[in-house]
Amino acid sequence: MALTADYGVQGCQMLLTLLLAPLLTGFVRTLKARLLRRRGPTPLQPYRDLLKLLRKDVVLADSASWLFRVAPYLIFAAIWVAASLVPTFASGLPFSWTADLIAIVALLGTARFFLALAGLDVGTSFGGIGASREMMIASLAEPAMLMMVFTLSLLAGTTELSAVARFMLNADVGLRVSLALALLALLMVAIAENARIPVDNPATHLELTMVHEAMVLEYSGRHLALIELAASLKLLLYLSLTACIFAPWGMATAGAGPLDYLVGVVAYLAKLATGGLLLALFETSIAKMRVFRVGEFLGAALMLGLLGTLLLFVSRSL
Amino acid sequence: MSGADLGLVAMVVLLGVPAGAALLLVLVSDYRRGARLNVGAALLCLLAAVTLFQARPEANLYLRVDDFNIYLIALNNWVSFTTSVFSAGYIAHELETGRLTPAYLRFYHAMYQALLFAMNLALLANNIGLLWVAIELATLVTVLMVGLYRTHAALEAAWKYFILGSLGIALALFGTILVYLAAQPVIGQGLPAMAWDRLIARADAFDPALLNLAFVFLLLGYGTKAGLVPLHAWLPDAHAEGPTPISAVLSGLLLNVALYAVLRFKMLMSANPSALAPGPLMVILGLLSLLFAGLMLYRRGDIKRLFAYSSIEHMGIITFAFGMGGPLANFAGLLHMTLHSLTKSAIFFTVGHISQVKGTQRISTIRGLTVTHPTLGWGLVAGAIAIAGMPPFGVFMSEFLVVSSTFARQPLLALPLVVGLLLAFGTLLWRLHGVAFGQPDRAAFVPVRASTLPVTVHLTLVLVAGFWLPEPLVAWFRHVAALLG
Amino acid sequence: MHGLAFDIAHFLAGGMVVASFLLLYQDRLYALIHVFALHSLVLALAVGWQAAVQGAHHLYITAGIALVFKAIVIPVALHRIVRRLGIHRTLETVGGVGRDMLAGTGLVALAILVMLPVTTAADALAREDLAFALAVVLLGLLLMVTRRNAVSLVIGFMSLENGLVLAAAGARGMPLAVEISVAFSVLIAMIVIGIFLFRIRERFDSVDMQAMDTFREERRR
Amino acid sequence: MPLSLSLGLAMALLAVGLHAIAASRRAGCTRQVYGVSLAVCIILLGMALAHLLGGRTPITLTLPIGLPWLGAHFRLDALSAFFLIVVNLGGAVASLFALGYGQHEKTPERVLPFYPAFLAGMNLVLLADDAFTFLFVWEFMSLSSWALVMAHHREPANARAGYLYLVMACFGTLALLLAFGLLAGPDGGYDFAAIRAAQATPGAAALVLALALAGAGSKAGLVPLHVWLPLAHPAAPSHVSALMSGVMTKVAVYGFIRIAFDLLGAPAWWWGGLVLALGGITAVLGVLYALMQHDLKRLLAYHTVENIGIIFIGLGLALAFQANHMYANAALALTAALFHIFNHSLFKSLLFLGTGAVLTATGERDMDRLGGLIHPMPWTALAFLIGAAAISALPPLNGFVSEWLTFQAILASPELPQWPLKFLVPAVGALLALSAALAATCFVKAFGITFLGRPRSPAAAGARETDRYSLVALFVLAVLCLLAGILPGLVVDGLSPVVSVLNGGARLTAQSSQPWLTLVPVVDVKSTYNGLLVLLFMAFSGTGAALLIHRFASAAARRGPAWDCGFPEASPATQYTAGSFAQPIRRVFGSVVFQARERVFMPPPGDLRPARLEVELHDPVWERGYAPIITAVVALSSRFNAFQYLTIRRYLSLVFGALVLLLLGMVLWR
Repeated sequence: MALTADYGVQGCQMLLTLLLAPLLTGFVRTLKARLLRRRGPTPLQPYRDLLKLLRKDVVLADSASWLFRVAPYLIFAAIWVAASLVPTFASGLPFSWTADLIAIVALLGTARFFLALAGLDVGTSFGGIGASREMMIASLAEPAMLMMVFTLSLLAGTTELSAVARFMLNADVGLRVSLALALLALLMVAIAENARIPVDNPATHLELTMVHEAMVLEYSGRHLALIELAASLKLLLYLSLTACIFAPWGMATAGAGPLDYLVGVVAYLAKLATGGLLLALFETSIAKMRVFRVGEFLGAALMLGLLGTLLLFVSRSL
Repeated sequence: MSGADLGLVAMVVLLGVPAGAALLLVLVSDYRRGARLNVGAALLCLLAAVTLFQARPEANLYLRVDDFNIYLIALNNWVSFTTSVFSAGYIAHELETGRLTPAYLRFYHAMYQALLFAMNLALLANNIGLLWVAIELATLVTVLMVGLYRTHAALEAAWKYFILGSLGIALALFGTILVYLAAQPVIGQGLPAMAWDRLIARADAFDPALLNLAFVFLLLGYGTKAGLVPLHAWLPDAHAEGPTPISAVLSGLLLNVALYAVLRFKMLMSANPSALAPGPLMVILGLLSLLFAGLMLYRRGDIKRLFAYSSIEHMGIITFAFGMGGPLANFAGLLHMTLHSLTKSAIFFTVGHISQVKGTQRISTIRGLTVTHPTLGWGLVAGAIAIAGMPPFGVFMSEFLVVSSTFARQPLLALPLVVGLLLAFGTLLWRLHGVAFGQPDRAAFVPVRASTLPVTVHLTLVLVAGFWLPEPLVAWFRHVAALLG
Repeated sequence: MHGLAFDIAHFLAGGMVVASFLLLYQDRLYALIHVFALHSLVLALAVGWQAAVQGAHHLYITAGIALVFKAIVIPVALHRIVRRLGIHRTLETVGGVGRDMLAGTGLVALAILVMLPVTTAADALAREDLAFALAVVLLGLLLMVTRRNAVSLVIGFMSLENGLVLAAAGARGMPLAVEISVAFSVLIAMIVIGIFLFRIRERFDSVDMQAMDTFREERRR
Repeated sequence: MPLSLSLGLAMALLAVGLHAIAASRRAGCTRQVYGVSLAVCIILLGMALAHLLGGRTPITLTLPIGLPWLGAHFRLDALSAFFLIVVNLGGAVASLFALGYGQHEKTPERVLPFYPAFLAGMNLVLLADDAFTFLFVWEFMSLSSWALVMAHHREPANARAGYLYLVMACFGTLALLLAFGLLAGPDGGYDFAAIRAAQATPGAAALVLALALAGAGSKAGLVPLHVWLPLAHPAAPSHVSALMSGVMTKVAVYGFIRIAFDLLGAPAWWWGGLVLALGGITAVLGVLYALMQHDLKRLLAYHTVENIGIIFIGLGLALAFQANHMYANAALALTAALFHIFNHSLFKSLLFLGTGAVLTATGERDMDRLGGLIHPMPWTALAFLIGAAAISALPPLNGFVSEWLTFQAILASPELPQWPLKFLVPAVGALLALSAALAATCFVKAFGITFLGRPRSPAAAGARETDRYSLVALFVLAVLCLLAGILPGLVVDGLSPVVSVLNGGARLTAQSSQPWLTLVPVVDVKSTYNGLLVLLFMAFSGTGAALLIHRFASAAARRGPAWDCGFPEASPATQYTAGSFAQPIRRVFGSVVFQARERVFMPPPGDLRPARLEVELHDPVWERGYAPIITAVVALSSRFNAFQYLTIRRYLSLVFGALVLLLLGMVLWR
C-alpha cells in the first residue's frame, strides 16, 4: 500500500515537472519584460505556443533523414527522465536510485548529442554553426558540472541526489569554501547549458549569434514543440537541482504524510519563483558575450569546480 | 672399420678433396663441368663432415675434432655446399652478361675449393701455428677472389683487403709466437707447445703477463679478419665488389673462422686464473662494431655493402656476447654465430639474384620487389626480418638471451647494446623497405633463372631453429659455453 | 748460454732496431730500398746466429730465405718497379721525419716496457730478442702509416715482418718457423706483384684514388 | 584439455595462413580463410567463456619447443580467459564482416595469409606462460599485423606508417625484453612461475614497471609512444584496423596487467601515480588529436589512444589502492578498467567496421568528401550511431557504465594517504571528464559530417547499402553494446574472478542479486545506476509522447526545401565540414596544444580567385620527442659516413692506434 503510494508520488513528481516547466519559462519571460518596462506576454504564453505548434503540420526539409524525425522524441525523453529523477518536493522516491547525479548529467549529454546531430542533419550552414558551438560549450560545461558533482559526493559520500539532499539538510555541514565554489560552478554551467544570456540569447533572431536556436532552425510543428518543452524542462531541472542541493529545506522524505508533501510542494514552488526572479534579474543586468569568450567563461567554471574538489581532497585528510 | 679410423678418413677427405679439386679445377676448361665438379667436391666434404658426428677421430698434434669445431665444420661445409649450388646458377648469368670469362671462371672454381680447404684446415687445426697458416692462406685466396672482376673498384677493394688482412695476419703471428713462448717453459720445446689441447690442459701454469700480451695481438690480428671496428675497413668493400657467392662465404664462414680463432685463445685466457679477463676488451670492441655499423647502415646506397655492414653489426653482437661470458651469453653467442652464417648467406643469395634480375646493386634503383618478383621480394623481407632478430626466426632466441642476461647482470652495458640493436634495426629496415615495397619501377621484367632452393632451405633452417634446437647441438653449445667461461 | 753468444745476439737484434730507425729516417726512395736490404741482411745474420746458438738447423733455411729473397731479390724488384712506374723519387711524409723519429723512440720505449717484465720465465736471450722484435714491429707499422707511398708501405710491412721472423727465431725450438717464413715470403711476393698488377700509382691518397671512391659509392647524398 | 585445444586451434589458423599463401589467388580462398577464422574464434570464445564463468582453476601445459632447457609454457587462467573472450569476440565479428568485405580486396594475397596468423598470434600471447614464448608470439603478432598494414603498400603514406610501426614494435619488444631479463635474473628463470616466486628488489621492480609501461604502452598507444598508431591502424584493411584498434591494443594492456599486477609483486604507491598521470594525459591528448582529424579512420585510431588512456586511469587507481592495501576500492578500479577494455573492444570494432562499410560504398575515408550517407545506407548509419553514442559514454549504452565506474573509483580515492596522489587524482578526474565531453563532440562530428547532411562528392551520392554479412557483424556488436549497457551487473559478475585473481582475492559484491539488476559497486557508498530502468523510462516517455501526439494532435508531415533562414538550395559546399565543425574547439584548445594557426586569404573585390582558409597544426609530441632523435641519427651517420671513404693509410693508422692504445693500457694496467 505504502509502496504504491510512493510510486504514485513518483508519478506525480514526473507530471509536476512536465507541467511546471513551460510555466517557469513563461514566468521568467514575463519578469524580464516587466524589468524592461514592457507588459510582456502572460506567464501562460508558452502553453499556448506549445498547443499551437502541436496542432500544426510538420514541414520536413527534403534532405532530412529518419534521425531528424526521431531526435525530438529522444531529446524530450532523455531530458524528462533526467528532470523527473531530480528530487523536487520529496526525496528518496522509489526510482531515485535509478540514476545518480553523474547519470543525470550524462542523460543531458545524450539529449545534447542528438540535438546537435539533428542540427547537422538537414545540411544547412546554420545548423552546423549551432551544433559545433553547442558542442564546444558542452565540452567545457560538462566537466565543470562533473567537478561540482565530485565536490558534493565527496562531502556527502555519495552521488545519490536524495542522499545528498538529506546530507545537506542536517546541520553539521556548515559553510564550506568548496561548497560556495561548487554553487558558483553550477550556476555558470546552468546559464551556459540553458542558452541564457550572457552565453546565448534565447530571444535573438540574428542567426550568427544563435547557438541553440540555430540548431532547431529547421524544426516545425510538433517536433519544435517537443524541443521547446525539453528546453524548458532543462531549465526547470537545473533550478530544482540547485534548490535540491543547496536549499533542500522543506523537502519531504518518501513515505511522509500528504501534509509534508504539501509543504514540500509549496516550498518547491517558492524556490522556483526565487530562482526565476534571480535569473531574470541577472539576465537583464548583463550583456551577451562573444561566442569565443564562452570558452574562458566556462574554463573558469571548470577551474572553480576543480578547486573545490582539490580543497576537499586535501581537507578530507586534515 | 672402427669409428676412430672412419673419423680419420673423414678428416683426410675434408682436407684432401678440396685441395685435390682445386688443382683439378685449374685444368677443367668447360665452366659447366667445373661448376658440377665444384658442387660434387663440396658435397663430398659435407658428407665427410657429417660422418664426423658419428665417428670422432682422436686428436693428434696437428688436427683434432672436439665439441667446439665439430658443428662449425659441419656448418662450414654445409654453407659452402649450398653456396656452390647457388654459384653454379650465378656464374652462368655472369658469363652471359660478360662480366666474367671462362678463364676467370676456371680460376674462380679452383680458388673456391682452395678457400674451402683453408677454412677446413683452420677449423680442424689443433696447432696454433697451423691455424695461423690456414687463415693466412684463406686471406690470400679471398683477396684473389675479391679482385676477380678486375674493375677499378674491385681491384681497389682487393688491395685494401690485402694490406689490412696481411697486417692482421702479421699481428696474429706475433701473438702466436708469444703464446708459444708462454707455453714453452711449461710444456717444453717443439710441437706439443703449439698443440691446442696440450695448451688448454696446462694453461693455468703459463706466465699470465705473456698471455695477456699475446691476447692483445691475437685479438687485433684475428679481429681484423672478423671485421671488428676499428679494424673492419676492408670488409664492406670486399663484400660489395667481389662475386656474390664469395660475399656469402666471406660473411657466412670466413668471419666465423676468424672469430673461432679468437675464441680458442679466449679459452686459454679463461683457463688461466691470473691472466686478465678478456671480457671487457671484447665487450668494448663488440659495442663499437654494433653502434658504428648501425650508424653506417643508414647512408648505404649499395645493397651488398649494406649487408656487409650488417655482418659487422652481428660480429659485434657475437663478440659482445662472448665478452659478457656466462653460460647464457656464451650459448647465445654460439647460436648467433651459427644462425648468422646461415641467414646472411641466404640473404646474399637473394641479393645476388636481385642484382642479376635488376642489373644493379643500387638500392635507390630497386623498387617494389614483392610486386615484380614475389619470391625474391618476400625472400629478402624474410631474410631481413630474420637477421634483424625477429620471430619466428632463430636469431631472436640468441638476441633474447644476450640482451636479457646482460641486463640482469650489467644494466649499464645492456643500454648501449639495446640502443645499437634498435638503431641497426631501424636503419637496415629503412633501406630495405623501399626495395621490397612501394610502387615498382617500369623496368623491363627479367625472370629469376637460377634456383632459389638454397635460400629457401637456409631460411627454413633458421625458422626451425626459432622454436626447436636439436638435442646434441644444445649439448655441444653448453659444453663449449662452459669452456669459454 | 755463455756471455759472448748472448752479446752477439743482443748486438744483432739491436742492430735491427737501429736499421728500422734508419728506415724511418730516409726521405729518398732508393735509399729506403737500400736500407731495407741492410735490414734484411741484419735479420739474416741474427737468425743465423740463433740457429748456431740454439743448434736448430732448420733456422738456417729461414736465414737463407731472408738473405736471398729479402736482401737481394725484393730490393732489385722494387728498383725496377720504381723505374717502371716512374714513381716519385722523394718520399712524402705525413708528419716530418723528426716527429717520426720521436714517435719511434716512444714506441721502442713502449716495447721494452711491455716486454721486460713479462717473460721472466723465458730465458734472457728470448726476452731481449722479443723486446727488440716488438720494437721492430712497431717501427714498421709506424713507417707504414707515416709514408704516403706504395713502395714505402710495402717496405714498412716487410720490416715489420722481419721483426716477426726475428721473434720466431728467438723463441727457442719454435716449430714451423720455416713454414711461416715461407708463407710470409709468398705474401710479400704477392704484395710486390700486387703493386704491378693493381697499378697502384705513387700516392695512396692521390687524386685517382678519390676517383675510385666515386666508383665505390656516391659519396654525399 | 581446453588449453591444448586452443593451441591446436591456433595451429589450425597458422595452417590456414600457409594454405592461403598458395591459394590466395583462387576464388573461394577468401571465404575459406575467413570462414575458418570465424569458426575457430567462435570455438575459442565459447571455451574461454566456459572457463571464466565456470570458475575453473588455471591449466598449464609445457611443450618441448622454445628455449631448449626451458620448453614452451602455456597457461590458461581467469585473466587470459577474459582477454581470450575479448580477442575472439572481436576476431569472430571481424571475420564475419570480412566474409563480405574481403570480396572487395584488390590484393588478397597480401591479406589472406597474414590475417589468420595475426589472430593466432594474439591468442598465443594470452596463453604464453614464460618470457621467451611470450615475447616470441608477441613479436610474431606485431610482425603479422605489420604485414597487414603493408597490404596496401603502394600508397607511400602506408609504407611510411608500416616502417614506423615496425620500429616502434621493435622498441616495445626490446623494452619488454629488458623487463623480463630483470625479472628472470642473471641465471635465466624465464618461466612465469619462477618469476612470481622470485621477489624483485624495489629498485628493480620500479625499473621493470617503467619498462613494462614503455613496452606495452608503445603497443597500446600510450602518449608519448602513440605516434605510430594513428598512422598504422588506418593503413590496414578495415576489418584488420578493427582488430588492431579494438583488440590488439587490449592484448598490449594484457601484457601490462600481467607484468604489473601478476608477476611484479606488491606495488609502490607512486606507480599508481605514474600510470594515472600517463593515462589522464593520454586520454585528453588522444581526443584532442582526434578532433583535429578529417580522415575517419585516423579519427577512430586517435580515439583508441583516448580510450587506452581511460583504461590506464583505472589501472593506475587500482595500483594506488593496492599499494595502500585498500583492496575493495582496488577491486572497483580494476572492474572499471576491465569493463572499459571489454566495451572499447566492442564499439571500436563496430566503428571501424562501419567505416569499412562506408569505404566499400564510397571509396572515401575523408569526411569532407562524404555526407548524407544515412539515406543510401540507413542500417549502417544506425549501427554506427549506436557505436558513436556508446563511445561517447551516453547512457543507457555500455560506454557510460565503465566511465561511471571509473568516476566512482576516483570518488573513492580521498582516503589515499599520499599527498601527491591527493592532488593528482582529482586533476585526473577532471581530465577524464573533459575527455568524455570532448569525445561526445568528436563523434557528433564524425557521425554528423559523414552520415548526415547532403553528399559532398559524387562518390558519396552514389553510395549503396553494404552486404548482409557486414550488416550482421555490425548489428551483433551494436546489440552487444546495448546489452552491456543495460545489464552491467552481469558483466561485472563475470569480471569478478579476474579481479579477485589480480587483487588478492578481493572482488566486488555479486551484482546479479540486486533488485532490477541495479549496479551497486560499493555498498557503503550508496551510488547506484540502473541502465535497464533508464532505457525503459526513456522508451516509455518517448513512445508515449509520440503516440499521444500522433493520436490527439497532428501526425501529418510535408516535405519542402530546407528553410535555412531564407537561403534555400545552397550548394552542399556550404555545409559545415569536419574542419569547420572543430573550429571552436581548435580556438579553445588547439592554440595551446597544437600551436594552431589560421591564415585567411581573401582576394580583393573583382579578383576571381577563391578565398582560402589555411590551418596549420603542430604535433608537439612528434616535434619535441621524435624529430630530434631522427635528426641526431641522420647527423651522426652523415658524420661517421666519412669512415667509408678514408685512404688505406688512414685505415692502417686506425689499426696502429688501436694496437698502441691497448699496449699502453697493458702497461698502465700492470
